[in-house]
Amino acid sequence: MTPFLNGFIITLLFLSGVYAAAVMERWSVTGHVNWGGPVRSFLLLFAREEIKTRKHDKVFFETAPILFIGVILLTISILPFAPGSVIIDLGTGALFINAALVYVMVALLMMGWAINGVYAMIGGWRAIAQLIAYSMPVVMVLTATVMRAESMFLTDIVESQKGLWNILYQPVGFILFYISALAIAFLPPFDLPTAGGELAGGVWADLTGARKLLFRLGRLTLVFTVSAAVVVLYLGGWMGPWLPDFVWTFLKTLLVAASFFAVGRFMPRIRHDHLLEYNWKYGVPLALYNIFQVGVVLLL
Amino acid sequence: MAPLTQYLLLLGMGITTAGLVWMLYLIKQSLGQTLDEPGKDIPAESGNLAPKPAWLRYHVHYYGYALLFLAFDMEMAYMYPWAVVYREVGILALLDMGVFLMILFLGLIYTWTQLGLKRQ
Amino acid sequence: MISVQLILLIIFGLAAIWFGWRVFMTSSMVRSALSLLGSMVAIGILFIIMEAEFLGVLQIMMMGTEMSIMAIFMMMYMMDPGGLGQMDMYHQKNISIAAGVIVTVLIVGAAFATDWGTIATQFPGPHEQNRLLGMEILKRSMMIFETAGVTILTGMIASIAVALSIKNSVEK
Amino acid sequence: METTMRYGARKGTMNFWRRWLAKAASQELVIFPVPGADLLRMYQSEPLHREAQLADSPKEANVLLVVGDLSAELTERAATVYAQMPRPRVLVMAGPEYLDPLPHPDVHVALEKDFLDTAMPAARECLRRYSWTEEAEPYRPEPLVSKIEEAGQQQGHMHGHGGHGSHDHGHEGHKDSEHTGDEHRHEEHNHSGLQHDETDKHKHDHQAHQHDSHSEHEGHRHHDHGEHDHGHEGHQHKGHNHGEEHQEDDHSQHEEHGHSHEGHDHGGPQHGDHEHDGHDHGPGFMSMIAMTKDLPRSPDGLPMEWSDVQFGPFHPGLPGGLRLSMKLDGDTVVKAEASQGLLGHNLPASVLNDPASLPEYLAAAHPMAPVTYRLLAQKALVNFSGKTPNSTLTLSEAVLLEKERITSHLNWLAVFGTALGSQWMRDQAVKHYHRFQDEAGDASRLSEFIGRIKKMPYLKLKLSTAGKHRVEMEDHNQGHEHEAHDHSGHGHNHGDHAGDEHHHAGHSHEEHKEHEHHEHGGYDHSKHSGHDHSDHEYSGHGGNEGHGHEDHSHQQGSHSGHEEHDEHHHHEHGGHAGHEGHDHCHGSGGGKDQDSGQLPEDMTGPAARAAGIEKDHRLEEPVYQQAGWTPVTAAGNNAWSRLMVRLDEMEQSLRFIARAGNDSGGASSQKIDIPSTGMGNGIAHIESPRGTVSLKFHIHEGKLAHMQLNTPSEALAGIIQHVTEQHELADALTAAASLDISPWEIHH
Repeated sequence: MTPFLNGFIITLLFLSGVYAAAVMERWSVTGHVNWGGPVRSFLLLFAREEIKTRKHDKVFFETAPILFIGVILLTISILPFAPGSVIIDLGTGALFINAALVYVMVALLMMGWAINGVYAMIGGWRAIAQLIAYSMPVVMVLTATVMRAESMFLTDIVESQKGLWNILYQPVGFILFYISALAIAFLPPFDLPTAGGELAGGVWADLTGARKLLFRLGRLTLVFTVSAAVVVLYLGGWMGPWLPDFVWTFLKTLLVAASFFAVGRFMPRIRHDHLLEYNWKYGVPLALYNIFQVGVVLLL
Repeated sequence: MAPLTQYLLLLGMGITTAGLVWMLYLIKQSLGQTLDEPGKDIPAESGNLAPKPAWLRYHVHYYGYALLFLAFDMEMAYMYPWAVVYREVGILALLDMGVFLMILFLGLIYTWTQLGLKRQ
Repeated sequence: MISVQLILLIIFGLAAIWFGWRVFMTSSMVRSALSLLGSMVAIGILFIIMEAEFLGVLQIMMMGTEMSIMAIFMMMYMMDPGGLGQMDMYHQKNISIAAGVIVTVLIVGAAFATDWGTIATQFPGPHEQNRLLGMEILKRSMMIFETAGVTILTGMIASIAVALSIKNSVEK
Repeated sequence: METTMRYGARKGTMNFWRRWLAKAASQELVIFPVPGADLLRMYQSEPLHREAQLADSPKEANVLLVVGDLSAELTERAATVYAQMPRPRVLVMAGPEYLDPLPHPDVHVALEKDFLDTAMPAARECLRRYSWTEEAEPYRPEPLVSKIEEAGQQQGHMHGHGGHGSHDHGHEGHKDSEHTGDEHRHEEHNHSGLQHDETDKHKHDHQAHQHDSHSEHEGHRHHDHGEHDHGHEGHQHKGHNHGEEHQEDDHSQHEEHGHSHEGHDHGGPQHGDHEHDGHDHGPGFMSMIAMTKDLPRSPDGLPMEWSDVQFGPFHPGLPGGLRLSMKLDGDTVVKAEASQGLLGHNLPASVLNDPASLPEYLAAAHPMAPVTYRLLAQKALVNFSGKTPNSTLTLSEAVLLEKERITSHLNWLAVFGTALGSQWMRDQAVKHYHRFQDEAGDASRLSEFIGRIKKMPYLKLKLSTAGKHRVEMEDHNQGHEHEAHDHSGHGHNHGDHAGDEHHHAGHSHEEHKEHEHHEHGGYDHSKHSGHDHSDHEYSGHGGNEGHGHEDHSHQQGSHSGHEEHDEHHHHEHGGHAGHEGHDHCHGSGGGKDQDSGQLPEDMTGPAARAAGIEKDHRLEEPVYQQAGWTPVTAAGNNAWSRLMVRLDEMEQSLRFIARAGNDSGGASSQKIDIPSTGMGNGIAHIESPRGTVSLKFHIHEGKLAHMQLNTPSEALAGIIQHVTEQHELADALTAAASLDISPWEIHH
């Protein structure tokens, strides 16, 4: 019965984590904590009409929300919350995170295209710019964590941090991954595809009802997911004294998510060409340096 | 868990997600149809009507990066297996990948010198 | 388990073919590019079903970005990327059909003619595969690996040079 | 309230589940304010917290909130927004009881401070009770329906005719079979055109142009008369009024030139509707290059289509009511302009008859700076009445002005923060704005906020590149010269007809890539009927249809026919007024202000001071002189320096107010009596938060005979093109927001 109970608790924690992310998101926009707000806006989307734009791309319009939320749920299912509590422990976990999250941006592109409006279209192509910008540093810093763990199992990566968490072992990698995680979740200041003050919602602007709901939910789950990925890869996963291991994962994840929203609140939105430029001019060399540093330390 | 079971689980999750989404759509359906009105289906453009389709040739100004990315992308294929055996092989692996990455880095530097690392 | 594997193989194999066909049956450029992506992902899933996990996931990951980039270029260079004008995507139809049929026959023939050996029943798990792949790269196939680096560099320089020289000449 | 939200509710009956959902969902109000959040803020005394949120897009909103009276044009746009909002939706009007295309409001409140306190519970009640009702009807506002139908028809045409490409194609197809037979007429036609246009006065400059163009024709569009086209068709061209057609054509190009600096932009105002959709393809394959040659070129030489996009009047990142019409090349702005007079009102007769009401009228007509405009009118009236001929500001008036400057800048900062995507900046600005508006502002906390903005990471980097006033336009200007060589290929034809045919048949497509030929499609188009695009309607076109015509490559054609080329240049430019227009275009499009590297003369206010120009009317006011006041300037002339100037000005105003002490007092409500006889002028200048405003009027026998108001926003709107051109969209919007244009100040 214990694994079942564990699973139940983890699911509850997961749901409350997503809800907490929703509350934090609202805070980052309005500056006020409102515990009931997310439920109400959820219900508001329920009560709304579904509007499909004229001459939209039907296939993309229907599949993009499903793809979006689907890949995010797949990603979170491979992240370990505790030694025994991982739904799917893939032998290529570290690579799979990256592979699945690529499709977040692909889904945004699909939706941006499907709507057939200029704002959404610009948002969609910005999503691909963002993907091109963050992909390479992410791959490289993930490799560095794999180097240390000698395995792509995410549980092994957590285990490898027993002596020293990766945040201290490879701080450059952590910083790069942290920033890229923000970009993956297209949170402010990297909210280029949906930019409120520029594209008035961009990719999402013309969605109402269920599709908007899926994107909003998906994005909250995404924030929770990338935060959990930061915890697993750099913050020692479930490791911590006194408390049960999955509680540690949960707390750390919430902390990371909160920091994500805080960063977004206090930063102006980055320009997509700056994002590309910085990532390629500084991000990629730094990621290479990170690999080199980890490589040297490992051989010592 | 056998790998194949895991993959089936992944597939199952995907199907479940799609099913849940479909249920959500059904619930939405029960709440009434969308009233057809002029202008409603036109993408919002801060108060302006934009009845024309937006599907035009779109100038993506970051195509230089896109080309660079395509080339760099190939490197991923080597890097992950390399990282797994890095410790086992030792210094040879470091040198090996060092040479490989240096070669790629040359490409990056070339692009940089050609002013490719900016908005086109 | 083998039967489930087989069924999935058939399903996703057909999916790959169907997506490949959709690539040409749509006049929307982005849809066409992403159909190709769908086909590639289906192939990636085939790898995964055949328990070549690394290859499958790698394929899915790389194609995600690469096909999106293809969508960018199709978007930039094709007329009427939205396909609203009912443009015919195919030209030289008869030649293409002939070429397609011939190539298909050749490939199928080759597939049947090849001796694939006995079906492996024992094979390493995903982690062991990754390790072996790494060893292969660093030991036996090191030259191939380093040559690939040089090839990529050449490609990179060529593409950038071509792309930017046109632009620079216009600017001058 | 007898409303049942006929136009706002979803169709259906309330059942238990729907009732519950309506009740729960009505707790969440998402307001789309019209004309904008900045105006709404003026009627609030504290920020919106729990009770409601502001929406970025109509699709997110469930409340359309009309704040104050709207002009007819803006009402139509508000109706568009209403139509685009998903149901259930509530229409709340504060002020007007009914505005034409919009339905009757579900909630109506008086336009007064904190009207949201009464409006929001009412809106909630509406949503709770009428989210679903059987009485729901589709909302079909007349102007919207007709606009959509119009667009639909156009699109039908688009799809019906083969598009430019197929026209082209057809042409190619015809070529071999028909060309020879048609040559003769073709020739005649050319001649007639030439003779028609040949005038001496233009000869010389065109020769000069010619040389330029030959060296630099790459990537530029050529102009082509389309005679070939007609030639192939075998039409008689006798009846053409060549000169007129060309003149028209030139005008259209010239307009595009003026804004785009980029060869012959296709999407000129006169045929913007057609060109983007027009590139459909007829059946059959044709070369990509042939199809793309009539597309506009980006600076990197790629042929692209440009999309027409509007930002505003209800855009979250722009001042409410400001509309930017943009032409986008991907996500780069090619052309942008602020539309005029969206909020404009005509001076009502009551004001004309009673000049004493002018201050109140002006204050109401410029709600973004009411104090300033009231003071301005008062000053002018005082000056007119002649008691104190050159009345200056009193200290208390100056304090009022400075207070308004602070609130105005804070309100702008909130909009700017939204545009930048920094929620914190927006929220803080709103908070301080409300405090200062309620006379509860805290100077030290505002200074702290300002200090934190200045230290915000990445902000300087982002803003330093945005909104730079461009001065280097020279190379683009050359596009005008290139235009001159348009007919070179043609001239060749003209000189040598065998060569002509050769050109047609034998040129390679590569060269098309570099040449973009414009065809004068301004002939009688019914004669085209043999072509694929027979059912294409050319209505409303300035004659410049720009078909992808078979082009005549320079590189390929020997340039032996130089003399003829020159003649053709006359043809192009000469003999009509279009040439003058063309020159003018050099002036304005190339930009008089760019040539000198300066901002336009009439630029004032923070935007000018951010460019280092010490222009401030306060320098002439004794009150300020006594205080040893000097204007804040910066050297950047970009969005960052504009932000800095405004931030520093706020601090400066705080110091000024502090120095003035408790002397602030209320508004000087001195009674001004207007003599009912006699006449005279009243003039006043005042430094508003956006720049120097000046008012001149003439009063004749107690009545306002003539009034002229010069506002800073008109000059600011004028430079939008220059601060956005070839910028990335985000940058361009930031730049537009950084100018702090008040659309209320832009008149027709």
